[in-house]
Amino acid sequence: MTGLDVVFVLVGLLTAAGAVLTVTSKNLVHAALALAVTLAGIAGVFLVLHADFLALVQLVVYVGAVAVLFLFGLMLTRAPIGREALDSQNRGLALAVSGGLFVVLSTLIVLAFGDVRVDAMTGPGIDVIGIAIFAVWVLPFELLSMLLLAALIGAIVLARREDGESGEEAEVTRIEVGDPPINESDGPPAEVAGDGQAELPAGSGGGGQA
Amino acid sequence: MSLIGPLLLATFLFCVGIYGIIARRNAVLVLMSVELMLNAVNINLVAFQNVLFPGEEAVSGLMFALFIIGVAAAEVGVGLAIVFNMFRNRATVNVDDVDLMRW
Amino acid sequence: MAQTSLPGTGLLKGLAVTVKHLFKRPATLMYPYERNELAPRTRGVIALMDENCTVCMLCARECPDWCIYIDSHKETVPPAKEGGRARTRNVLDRFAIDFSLCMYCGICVEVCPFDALWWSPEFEYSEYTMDALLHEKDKLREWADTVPPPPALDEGAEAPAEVTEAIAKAEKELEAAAQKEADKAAAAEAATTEAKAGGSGPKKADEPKVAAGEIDQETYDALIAEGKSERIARSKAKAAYVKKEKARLKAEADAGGGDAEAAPTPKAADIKVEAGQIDQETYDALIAEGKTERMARAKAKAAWVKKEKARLAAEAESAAGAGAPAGEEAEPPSPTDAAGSDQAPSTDAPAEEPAATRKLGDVHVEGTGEIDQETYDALIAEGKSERIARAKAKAAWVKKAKQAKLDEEGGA
Amino acid sequence: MTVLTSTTALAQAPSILDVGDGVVLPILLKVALVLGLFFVVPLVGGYLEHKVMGRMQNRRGPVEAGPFGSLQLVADGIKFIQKEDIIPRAADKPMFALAPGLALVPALLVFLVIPLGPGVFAVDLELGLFYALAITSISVLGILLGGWASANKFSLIGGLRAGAQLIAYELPLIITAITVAVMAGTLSLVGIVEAQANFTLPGLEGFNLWFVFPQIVGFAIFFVAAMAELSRPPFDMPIGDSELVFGYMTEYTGIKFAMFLLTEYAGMITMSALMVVLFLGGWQILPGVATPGCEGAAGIMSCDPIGIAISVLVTLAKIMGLVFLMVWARVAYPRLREDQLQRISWLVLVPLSLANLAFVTILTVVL
Repeated sequence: MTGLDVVFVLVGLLTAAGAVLTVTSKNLVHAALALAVTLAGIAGVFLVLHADFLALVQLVVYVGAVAVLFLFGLMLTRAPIGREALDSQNRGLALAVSGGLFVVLSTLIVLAFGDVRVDAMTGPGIDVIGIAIFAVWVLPFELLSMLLLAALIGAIVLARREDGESGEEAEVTRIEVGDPPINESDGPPAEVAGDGQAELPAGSGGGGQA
Repeated sequence: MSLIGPLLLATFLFCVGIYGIIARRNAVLVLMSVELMLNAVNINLVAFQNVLFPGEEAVSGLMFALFIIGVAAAEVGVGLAIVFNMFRNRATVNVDDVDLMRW
Repeated sequence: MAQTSLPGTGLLKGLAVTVKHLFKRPATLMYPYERNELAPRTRGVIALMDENCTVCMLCARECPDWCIYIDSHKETVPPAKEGGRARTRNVLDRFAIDFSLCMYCGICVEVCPFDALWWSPEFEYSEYTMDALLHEKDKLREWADTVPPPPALDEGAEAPAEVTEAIAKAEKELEAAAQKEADKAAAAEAATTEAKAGGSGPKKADEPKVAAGEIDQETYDALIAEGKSERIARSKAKAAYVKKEKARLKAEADAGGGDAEAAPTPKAADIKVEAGQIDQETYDALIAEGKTERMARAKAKAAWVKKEKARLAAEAESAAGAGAPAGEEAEPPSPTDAAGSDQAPSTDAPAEEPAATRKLGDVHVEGTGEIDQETYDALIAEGKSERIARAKAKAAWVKKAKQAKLDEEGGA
Repeated sequence: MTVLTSTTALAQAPSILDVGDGVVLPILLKVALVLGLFFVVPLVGGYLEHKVMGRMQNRRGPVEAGPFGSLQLVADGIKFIQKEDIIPRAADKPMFALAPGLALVPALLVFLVIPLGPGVFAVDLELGLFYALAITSISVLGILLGGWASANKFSLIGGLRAGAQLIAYELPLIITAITVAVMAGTLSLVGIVEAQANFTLPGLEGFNLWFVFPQIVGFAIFFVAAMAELSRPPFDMPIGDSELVFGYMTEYTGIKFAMFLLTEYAGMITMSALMVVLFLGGWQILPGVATPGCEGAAGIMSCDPIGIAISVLVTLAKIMGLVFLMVWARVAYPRLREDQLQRISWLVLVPLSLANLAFVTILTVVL
């Protein structure tokens, strides 16, 4: 056990705890925060492994941007809170699969790399990384740029609200308080102000929407 | 330091990610679990970079990790956009409820 | 205005404006250390000159916040002349303004028909409790000392109506006085010398004022010092001048006669002093008490005037013997003095208190709406309406209470 | 190309605080330096803001606490500590308590790499510039979290606005910083200062220039983006007291609120310090002027104590100058609208900074 080992164990425990919280938390925002802790912990792991450039990239991209994006997503989607709403029924299955996988993989890893040690870790300098990116890996790098651009455009197109589309979600958002409407089973009642008059002659009683 | 630590941590994170993907219903949480798995892979890549190219100018492990981070960012962007779209159209972000091929 | 300019010049203009102000002198007044010169009618606090109040209740009715409380009772004034009709007048018992309710609209000051309410620019009367913001009559009277004179009239402005009237009246009386003077010149000679020997104000006798429209400077100054408005002071001073002349002539005419020309107007200062000086002692005491400079100065002035008056009165009394002081005695002690006497620590004015017989109006009784049940029942039995009966019963209670208090004092 | 291996995560230039052979003493000294910077310089900046803003508005600013009101912020701090710490009933209590700290710690950590003079820094990282930008990007989490945890719609909207704003303006900020790094050929903050001391334009050899002269556009972009990053007026839509009460800080009281405020002031100092290092020649007095008492490269390195003191004072003066500029902009300009804010970033600053980057890169390669 060197000093690095101790630091790694501490950071690793923090990371693992964050990961567990991420997938078990009952509150969405807590889950996102736990994810941010996990990602920051992974940045710490990178630091321990002498990949400090990568650690900073991890901070900027994951903690600074992705975690914030997730928080945005959670705050904008108004999901209900609580274990039943967040978890599906196959928790046991998930536990079995992941637990089994962990046992198998960790056994294999210990058997294969149990005695490998890296004691003279010297992370590459930023100049080495720069040269590697723009000389050896320039083609994948450019491809990645194209991918990011495409993702940017795609995300905007997907998430963009068309003209006149605004406010439509209000119709289908149900507030589940008190007695349900009579025609609940037929689908969401089309009781939109102004729309109701057009519905009456049709006489379909609210089955038209959706 | 020992290599086994980072590898075990990576395995653990990966399995936690799998658990999350299977057990969670909320699409955003599923995306988070995917991120966990991708990061687990990154830890592996960086760890092996130190084993395979110590003190050399070859940085393939770091490059892979960098690219994964980039791809993951793109994935989150598009994934969240899809989730927003789903929420707008279906008023839900539960992956169980989105089982129609068309609507 | 279509301006074609380079983009960004607006931004630079904004920066220029702000940086210009960076080097200007700050407009801040370092308030607790230095004070602003406030306009004479600044809405700081409402002052009451209760001697002017006739309990007409206009202010209390017009007050949008209902923050003025007035209690009063009626009093019968004996007929001025033999065989005349006895008159009743309202005597103010309580006048209070709740400044925690007041919204400083100034309507009460506007509607007051007798100039009893004034704006004073004093504003530092914040309190730690809301109750303390209820200013009673005495406190409101104190504020009256701080009312500054109004700004002077514009150059060439028409004189106010009351001033011109007063001038006309004074001229007429002067003529009459001159007539009288001529008639009784001989008798006057003797009286003047006697008065001079007593030492009661050599100045008074030495100044035969005959110029028309002249004002009595002493009265004027005293009134201004008391916080009266310039206009009122001027007209009153004129009246005072006329009256003074008359009094002087009369005194000259009948040396010891108790004619009791004694006026119902409390303001007419029979004994006059040169105002404008301040009583340093009072001033220092008030400053030490933490009063503002302005208030201290005003009160000190008033205190000085009062002291002088007291001194002169004492002198006159001792000089004129038993018969003479009827004039002074008949004069009801002006409420100004009554209100101020507890404030100003002028201890050397003993001549006044014992000289004046205490009357009902001088006694203050704290009433909280009690009614005199006996009166009430009697009035109800007489068929009066409930409201009237209650009001009268209340007044009766106050009167009784005052009488009781007075008796108690007399007994003690 | 020479072999460029370097042991990373280690300091490039030695700090003057690396005294003796021990480990503990330098660390203690460095912690003291960082904490001292963190708690004192923002107070000075805040005092400057109070005074300048007051005088620009024909007021006096603070006058009572301390000589010329200079202890006003200290008094404020004491007052904040005394205040009741109110947590709304509906708030998510742990998150609510965590958020100010999450916003504050990154602001503290940035001071680690800021060089005030030759050797006057805690550590000179090879990735110093990247580190500073990465650390500052974390504080958005704290703000977003604070806005959400308050269980108040004003707070939530304020937090969302802050998140959107910080992400939008981080882009031009980083791109402009990259531009400077391209010109300097290093990411180390000390290295950038040194590069500026040796920088000349082709054709003007022997005529030293700071990066602000060829990079005036970059400086403007960085300045605007920095103000937006800090939510300083006129970019204070996340706080927007006329619409959002006080944005994400609405529900915060007492010491937690003070922590948010300290974050803002510390952010002003760090961003100004970054601008000083990136564009204004660090601790160099004037372009081409060697600091008295110093020798070495361009006359700004390896100084005696007097030279170090002069250098630190020069840096602090420049920082305060930039803080003054920020305050000036705050007084002069009204708050923008939210859509204008996003438009400025995405449609003006980002394209401009990208063009600037391309231009500078091409010139650097060609020349």
